[in-house]
Amino acid sequence: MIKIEKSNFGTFIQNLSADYSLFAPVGEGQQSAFREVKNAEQINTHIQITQNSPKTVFLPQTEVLFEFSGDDIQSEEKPAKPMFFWGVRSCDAKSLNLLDKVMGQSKQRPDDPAFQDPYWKARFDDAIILTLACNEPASTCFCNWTGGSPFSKDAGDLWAVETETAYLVEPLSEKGEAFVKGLSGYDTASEKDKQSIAKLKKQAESYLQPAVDAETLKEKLPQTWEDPLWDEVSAKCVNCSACAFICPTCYCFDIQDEGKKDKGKRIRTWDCCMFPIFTKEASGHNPRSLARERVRQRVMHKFRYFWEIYGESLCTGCGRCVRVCPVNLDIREVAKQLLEADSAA
Amino acid sequence: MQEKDKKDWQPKILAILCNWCSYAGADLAGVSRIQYPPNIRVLRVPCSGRVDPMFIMKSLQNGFDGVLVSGCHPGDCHYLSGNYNARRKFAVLKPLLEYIGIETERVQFSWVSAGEGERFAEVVTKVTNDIRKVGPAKRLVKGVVSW
Amino acid sequence: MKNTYIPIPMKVDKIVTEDPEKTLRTYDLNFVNKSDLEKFQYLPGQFCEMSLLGMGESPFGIASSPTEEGFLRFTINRTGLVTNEIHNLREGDAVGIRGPLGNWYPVEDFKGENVVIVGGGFAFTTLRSLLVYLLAHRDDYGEITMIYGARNPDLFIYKNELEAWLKRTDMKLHLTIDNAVDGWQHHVGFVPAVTEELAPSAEKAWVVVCGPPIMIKYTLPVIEKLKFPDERIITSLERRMKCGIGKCGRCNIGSQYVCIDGPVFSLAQLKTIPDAL
Amino acid sequence: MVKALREEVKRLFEEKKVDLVIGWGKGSLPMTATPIFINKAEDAERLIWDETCSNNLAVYLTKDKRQLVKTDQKIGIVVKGCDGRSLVLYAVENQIQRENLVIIGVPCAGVIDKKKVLKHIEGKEVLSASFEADRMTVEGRGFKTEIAKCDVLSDSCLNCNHPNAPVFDVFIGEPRKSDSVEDVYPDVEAFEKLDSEARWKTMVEAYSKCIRCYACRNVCPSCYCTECFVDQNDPQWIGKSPEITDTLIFHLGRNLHVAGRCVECGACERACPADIDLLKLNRKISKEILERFNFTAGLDINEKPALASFCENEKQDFIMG
Repeated sequence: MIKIEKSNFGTFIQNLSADYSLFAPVGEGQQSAFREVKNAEQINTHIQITQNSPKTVFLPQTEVLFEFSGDDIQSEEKPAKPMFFWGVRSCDAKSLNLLDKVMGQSKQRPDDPAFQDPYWKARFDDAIILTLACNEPASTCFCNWTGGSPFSKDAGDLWAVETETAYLVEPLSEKGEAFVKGLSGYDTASEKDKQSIAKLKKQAESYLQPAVDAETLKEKLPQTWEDPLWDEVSAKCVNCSACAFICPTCYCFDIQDEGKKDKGKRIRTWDCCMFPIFTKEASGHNPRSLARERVRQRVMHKFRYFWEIYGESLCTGCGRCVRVCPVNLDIREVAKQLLEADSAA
Repeated sequence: MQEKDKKDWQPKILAILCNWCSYAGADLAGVSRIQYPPNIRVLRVPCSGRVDPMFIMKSLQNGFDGVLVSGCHPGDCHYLSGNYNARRKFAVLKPLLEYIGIETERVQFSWVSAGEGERFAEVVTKVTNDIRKVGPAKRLVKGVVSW
Repeated sequence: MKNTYIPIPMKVDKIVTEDPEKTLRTYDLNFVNKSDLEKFQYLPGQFCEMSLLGMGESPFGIASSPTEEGFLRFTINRTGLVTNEIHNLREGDAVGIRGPLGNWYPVEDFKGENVVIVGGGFAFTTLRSLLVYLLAHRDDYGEITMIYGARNPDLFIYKNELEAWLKRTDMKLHLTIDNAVDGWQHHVGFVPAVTEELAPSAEKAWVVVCGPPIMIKYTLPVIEKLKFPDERIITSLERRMKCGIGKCGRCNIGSQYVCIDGPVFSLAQLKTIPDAL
Repeated sequence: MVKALREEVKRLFEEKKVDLVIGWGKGSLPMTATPIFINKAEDAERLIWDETCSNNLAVYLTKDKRQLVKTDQKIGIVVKGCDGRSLVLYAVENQIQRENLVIIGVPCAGVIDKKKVLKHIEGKEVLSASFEADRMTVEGRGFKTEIAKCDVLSDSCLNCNHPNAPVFDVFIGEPRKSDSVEDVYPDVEAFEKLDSEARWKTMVEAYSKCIRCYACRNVCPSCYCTECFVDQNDPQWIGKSPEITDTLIFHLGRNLHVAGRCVECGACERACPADIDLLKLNRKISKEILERFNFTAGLDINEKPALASFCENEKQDFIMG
């Protein structure tokens, strides 16, 4: 574990931005997001969690799949420089790994590159993610529900803790290993530093609310399918997509053509299961025409369906949707209500 | 845009004309061989009341430098009140577009009757000159947005 | 690596209008590049995203069989933006396809057994692919029975082929229409009723059902009554799709993505998925 | 006040005057109320009424939410001034059956905009908040701040002349005297004074933040079309991506569709996760409509919306002479 003194942070960031496209938390409150930075002054180092997750860089809200002119088709997948993400919270680092399972890989056709998303892979495969331990989880955080924790080392290439005077960094993956090897002139963390990590960790964990067991919820969910409780929990939902667009693991998208027949581009842009037209077929038939069905789909997908395929929850407990929902439809409350529901098997 | 381009630039204007008055007025201007700038493309609609503000905004978005909407004079509407309803819509649309910073010259309204061939030519001339003065559209144009 | 979102260039080789209303047309597409043709390996039941640049993409089941070489066939109903535009295509025009996508009818499992195919309306496309495939490997399979229904005689697709199949002795084709019309010499009645009447044996047999949701809904109970086990009742689902490669999310039902885990499912599978039918 | 509200709702249930009451309950976060739906007298205890009750509940009577409301079901709904105006709009537009509705008015002194509070404390996390007459106190880890309520009131409340529902069946407490604000649109006037380029620049900056989540549309009581124009795809009016011209035209289109129908409740603005001053354009339209047609939406149950009516001899200065 190496130690980057805060007094050296500026130089560290400067050097980093020379070799990588460096992304870090920028901005306050509702405007906060991961954006490309050139120097340390641009970084918001005190932010609990950015409103927009790093997903917005790897799977941007809108991107051009290709441009066409006549029969000629041009596409660009590769970013110019590999990306380095500074200050990703453990929930977000985990969310990138979850997204990679869907976008970068294919459970159903693991060996066929035609089923991997080239744009995602071009960005994600070379990117280095530095997971920054969460010293002060927010009251909306619930990463402990789905197997996460503020100091989790489960995801990311590097792991760092911010102490009063320094950032202590250790590698988590081969990529991280290689990165650390390439650094020179930094001290190794002392015993005292390690003690302070333990102390910070303990304090951070004390901020979290008691966890609800997501695995129990997963087991319970199929029984709730016809439960009138879904009417109750979905009643106030207005079916906007604020929760999904702000979610670090929602990946649904639409593909659209823009321009004219002879010249234009094919783009993809986020879409959301909360919209009735998401599933509406050309015939007019809609398999999920009711708000209740759509809310149920979203909850089921996060807490059940994904688990059936990949063995873990698609919710990382970052709490963004809790904060952003215009009608305060709190996913934590929904989960608790579902668990308490007396649904017939 | 460079000076040179500016000189060659010809405004592209969409003229949305009601079938019963303004379109007939344009027709009269034509058969009477009244000269007016060739910058308009005509879209014939049954009534100025048919004009959805979306038509106007989409035209600007897709690259028209200006839009002229013309219908029957108040009281003359073939459908009795189409142009009165249109007038209320335009009364809101015009200041709204101006408010967001679309040049006031870009979207204009007029009443031209079937007998006013001369007036139609005047209206088109005025709109074309106005838009020439403000230059090519750059705001609200897809792919060209600028400050 | 080739970008999976970029369509394979194709040319429209032949267009056949299937019905007098001209809402159903069949398109034979040729590969522009020979290398693409060689790489394109598929089985009956799979689908493609057909792409018109500037207009968008739509998924269609492949109606040709891999045993018919050199072209791909699609039959397209004019319903929306993209299909409208496809109907404006002429022979020689360029289109793109992405595929083959999805899974296929379990033709390997069918080997040595009887196959019953029940279809309705223009959802007959991949069933044609299946039938042509089975006939091309005729010796590998037992009895082949097909029940195909349409609202009226005009709405059958592939009419010439139907004629030929009716004459064959190594398979049985039963056609049915909803209401009797003059000169009609085949069955009259809805597909479920005709299926019940014909009562194909479930002995050593598989059944493939494909058609409009309402037909499937009423045919499945009939088939279950005939004692076909759920694992041997095969159907193909339709959902709105975009990416076709299990990413974009809209065809998700339960833990399955219709575009990659399907579109072909057995009834046994569907029974484990809430609201699939 | 809250006690009176609960008593009243309890009474309505007991006297079988309602089957369902839509009101606000305590939310899961500080400074946050949440819409609740209660169907029995004892649940009336869950109701609250304070400056956090910012949602416009009228929205639950239309849209997809119609499924909540069964025919012949008697519905009680708790409304502020602006929510009440939405109900007037619904009555005018035949969206509700007035006789099936029990409108429960509450006097409103303005609701707070959480986003303004967060800006006030520079994005720190609020763990608890309490309200007094004209101040609020927010507390979090390592801070406690007092904020003047007028600094964090929703923009829509700042120049509000309609604190009480124009039409109601029951009123809790005393209707609040209107402040009779004369200059209702100072913000619009200030913006109008900027030059065209500055206005455009401001718009582009503001609307570039839009993520097209449609929260504004979906919380808007005046937006209840079964299929919104942005959702139509044949023809497709608006590109689906947050490209700036598509985004602007979506918002302008929506503004125009609610022109003369917008009650300026500010629900759109408070719902916006991207913090865009959405009400700015609505207020410009409302100002035009007030000046030209002397009309304000949602006040008179017998008056058609401004853009659904006309006078033969009205000012047409914007039409070429």
